[in-house]
Amino acid sequence: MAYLIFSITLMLVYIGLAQLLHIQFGMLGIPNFGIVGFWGLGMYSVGVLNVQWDFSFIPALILTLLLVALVANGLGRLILKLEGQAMLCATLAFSAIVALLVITEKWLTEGVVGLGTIKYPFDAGAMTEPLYFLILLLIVVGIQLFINKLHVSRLGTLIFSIRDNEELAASLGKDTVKIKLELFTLTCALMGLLGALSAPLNQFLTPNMLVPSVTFAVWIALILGGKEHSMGAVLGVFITFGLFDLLIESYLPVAPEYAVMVPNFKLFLYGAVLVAVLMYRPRGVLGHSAAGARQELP
Amino acid sequence: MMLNVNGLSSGYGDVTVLEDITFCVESEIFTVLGANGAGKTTLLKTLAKLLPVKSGTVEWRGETITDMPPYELPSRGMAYVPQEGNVFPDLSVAENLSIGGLLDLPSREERLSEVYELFPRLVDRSEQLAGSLSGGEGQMLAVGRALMQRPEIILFDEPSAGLSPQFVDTLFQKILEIREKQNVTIVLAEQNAVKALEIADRVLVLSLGKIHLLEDARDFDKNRLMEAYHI
Amino acid sequence: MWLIRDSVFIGILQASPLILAAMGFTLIFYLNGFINFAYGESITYGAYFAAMFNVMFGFGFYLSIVPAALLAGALSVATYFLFFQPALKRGVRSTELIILSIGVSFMLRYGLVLFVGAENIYVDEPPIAYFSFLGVGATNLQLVALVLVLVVVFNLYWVVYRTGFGEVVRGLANNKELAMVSGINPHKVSVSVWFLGGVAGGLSGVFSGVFALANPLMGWNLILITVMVSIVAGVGSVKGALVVSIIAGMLTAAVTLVSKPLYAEVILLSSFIGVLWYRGGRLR
Amino acid sequence: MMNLAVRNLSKSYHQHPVLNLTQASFGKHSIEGLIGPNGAGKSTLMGLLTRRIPPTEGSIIFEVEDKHHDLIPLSSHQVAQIGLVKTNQRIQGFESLTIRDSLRLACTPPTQETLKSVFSKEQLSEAVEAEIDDYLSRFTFNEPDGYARSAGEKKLLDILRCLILKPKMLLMDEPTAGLPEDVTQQVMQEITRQTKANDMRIVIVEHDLELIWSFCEYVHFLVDGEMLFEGKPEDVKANRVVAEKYLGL
Repeated sequence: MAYLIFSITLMLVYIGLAQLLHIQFGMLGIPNFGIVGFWGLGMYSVGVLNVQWDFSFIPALILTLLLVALVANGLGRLILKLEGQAMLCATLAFSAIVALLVITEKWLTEGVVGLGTIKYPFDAGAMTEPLYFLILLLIVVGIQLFINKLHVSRLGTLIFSIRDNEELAASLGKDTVKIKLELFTLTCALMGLLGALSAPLNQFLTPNMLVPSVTFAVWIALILGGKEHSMGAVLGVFITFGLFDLLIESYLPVAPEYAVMVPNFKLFLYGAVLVAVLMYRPRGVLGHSAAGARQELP
Repeated sequence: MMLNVNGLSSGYGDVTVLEDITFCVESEIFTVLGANGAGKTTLLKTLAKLLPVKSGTVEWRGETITDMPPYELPSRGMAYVPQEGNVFPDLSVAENLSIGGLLDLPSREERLSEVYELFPRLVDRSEQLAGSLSGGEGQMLAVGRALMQRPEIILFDEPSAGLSPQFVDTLFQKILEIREKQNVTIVLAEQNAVKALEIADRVLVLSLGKIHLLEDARDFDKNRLMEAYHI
Repeated sequence: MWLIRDSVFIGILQASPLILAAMGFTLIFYLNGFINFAYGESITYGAYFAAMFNVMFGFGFYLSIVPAALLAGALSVATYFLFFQPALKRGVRSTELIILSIGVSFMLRYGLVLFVGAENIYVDEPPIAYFSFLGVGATNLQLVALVLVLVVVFNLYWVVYRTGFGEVVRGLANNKELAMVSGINPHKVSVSVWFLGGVAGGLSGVFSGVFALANPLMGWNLILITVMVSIVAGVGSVKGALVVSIIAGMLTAAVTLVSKPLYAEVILLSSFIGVLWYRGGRLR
Repeated sequence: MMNLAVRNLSKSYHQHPVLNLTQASFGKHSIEGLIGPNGAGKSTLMGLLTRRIPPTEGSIIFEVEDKHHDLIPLSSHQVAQIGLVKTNQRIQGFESLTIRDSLRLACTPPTQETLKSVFSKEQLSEAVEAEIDDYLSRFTFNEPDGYARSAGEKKLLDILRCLILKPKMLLMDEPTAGLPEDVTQQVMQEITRQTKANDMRIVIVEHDLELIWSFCEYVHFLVDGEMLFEGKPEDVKANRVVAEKYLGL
């Protein structure tokens, strides 16, 4: 039971990351391949503040949010004007830098030994984990409500116009640079928040949590679910994480000699599904947004 | 009859630029005139197969080339010199000339010396990168590259654009020389109408994507050209 | 002084897989204009193919390099035909193409893991001998690797800059329309370039870790730095890829000698973001 | 009083000059034309004026309603905000916005496009919606609440999107290319009406000279990056240099 709660809570983290990526890539067109960097920065920041410097959870959380927002804003100023491929590489490089620094800066992070133990922000006995699950659920529902509002808001229209043709939007008097930077900072900071909240969930942090597979898992979920649909992120994570990490790895009776292969099989299938979706249904399972019935590309 | 264009329509995406164009080119200098946006470049690009034909047919020496990919044309004797991007900037002059690789080695050398004879300035520049050439030298190289394919017809898209007036004279003299010495058919799209008329055998005037006028250069009346240009 | 000497020597020695990978990668990037992360698997599979011929079929140590490189080239062509050519034909945008290449990369990598397992595979090595030269030491294997890499690099360089085929490749990448009206069939050339790139990647895999072992993640570990070296060098410049990968190798060696090797990577990655920003995001 | 004045404006690509304009000014007449042979630098000049293209050097001053704007330090969205707007030569659009949304986007004020406004109930004012309805009723689109599908519809939408911004000065880069003849006439009548009603100024770049002669009060003639001649249409038309440059003497 405890493991199930841990798994579903982790799934909520992934849903949140995919929702934020939906805003970044699906709506605004920023290919952020540094998700694990922002998430990891948030997680380790809370870990370091909490364990090494004895901050209690809430101040650590607030400082972390500020830190990640600052980093995202700085990175955004450097890269948001770049073309798509360059942004993709730069964000990927950023997340690699975060992972490397976590290993090298042992005085701060304990390096490969690992950092622990991060306690939950409150102690409700046996109810601690379920309560924590509820908090994350609230956050994810909150992000979803925001996305739904955003899709039908005037800001949403502007965001779509920037994705379609930024130069044209600017020629209509829209300050596209400012909007992009604001939204990038906000969504990356929220990725950091999800990271911060993942710290007590994982309790013990090691650098191998910061591998690019985290980024890719989020991407695959979003592309599979439908990058432009407001519910694409949620559905995508249900299919990928829900099916494999929850159902198969935890509950399907797999013979022990094959059990070690399941994660690899999962990653293989992730790749195959991603390829199939991009080749045959580039808009994902849900296709375009129900809110705006957006146009099919030629 | 060499090049036979029948009822041709073409354009970019769903924009139709040319409509119902019919003409044929014999062994001659065939000039295509027209104001900005009349469709000269579109016509040549379509003939070179870089733009798809929307309707109509194109025949070259009795063979239908309407749906042929562009890289099949040089081996059939058709060469094309675009207006912009007509050399490979990161390749040397010599490499630009030899790139097609259509010819076996002995005839390539022979051909190369012919091109160098026509454009002696290219000899000194042969190891230089094409991107570093001046406008006039670049235009010479573009013509030379087309000649390397031993073409029977060359489609020129505004070769005089951006060149100094005295070099335009030289270039048109070279085009006339190619026509007379090597018996190459020339299709010449030009905005520079006066110069082009000096060497043309026949003139096609396009206006807003349609044929405005098609007649012999000797009978040509400049006032009717002004009419097509709306001046 | 010792620092410069050692970094140059170790740098060149250790950069050899990077040099090969960057030269091969840059060719494909140059021609098709998107970052192909699946190129990393050419590297991994090259090493595995070599191990297969060596361990399973008992090929001689050096002999197994040849079929391994050819198979890596064939694999690269296969990915082109199966995935990238159809996508390019449909006009899929470059960002989506990169994501596609990551999917292909996952399939190949974890397909391999499912097939042969995630453990390192060790290769039967010829007896090791140490040589000392101007105060720096190297094994016979390292020296052979260095010579082989030099030979391959020289040949690749020669093909790209001195042959008709190289002209055609550079011409096509320079100006596709003009190349086509010059009689070049882009599809044929693409196949050759993907093959050549794959071969270079395969050899890079063989030389990674100087023949010692094969590991499913080795390609992934090299691909990010390969991409960055190619971009910093100027896309399509095989010359540039050669120079920048040697510099990256020496820098890594120098930082490793005075500090931690991981800092070298941090420095390379940060300077990469800096270079992109400085160029205003133009990759070419 | 309106004046868009250019001094010593130059633009070079790779040391190759495409424009070198000593002096020019637009806006004294309600509809002005800018003509010239291929490669004269007309589109480059338009791009420079709206700050889409950074100039190599020079100054651009926009004087409107007694305000004096130096455009050089501004970015393209700021230029649009002070009322200098350009329609596009190449077909451009927002492929995921409906025709109506595209027009709404143009008239939404920045205050309704903030993060805070996502949660507010504030809508576009009724006057604005009525204006959009008015445009959509007078200019026919296949599906006003669907997407602009044909090239002609996209081009028309591009022009309407600019008109609805109520610019002080509208630059039109080849507005008729790709538009059906009847729509061209309708657009020209609409802008003529608006120049009178809203005191808007128009500068048209066009290679259909017929249209220039019939609608413009004043014509600028640009050749090789320099303003060679300007004047009333009949003077420009009668000028020998103009004919010669077009025919390539």
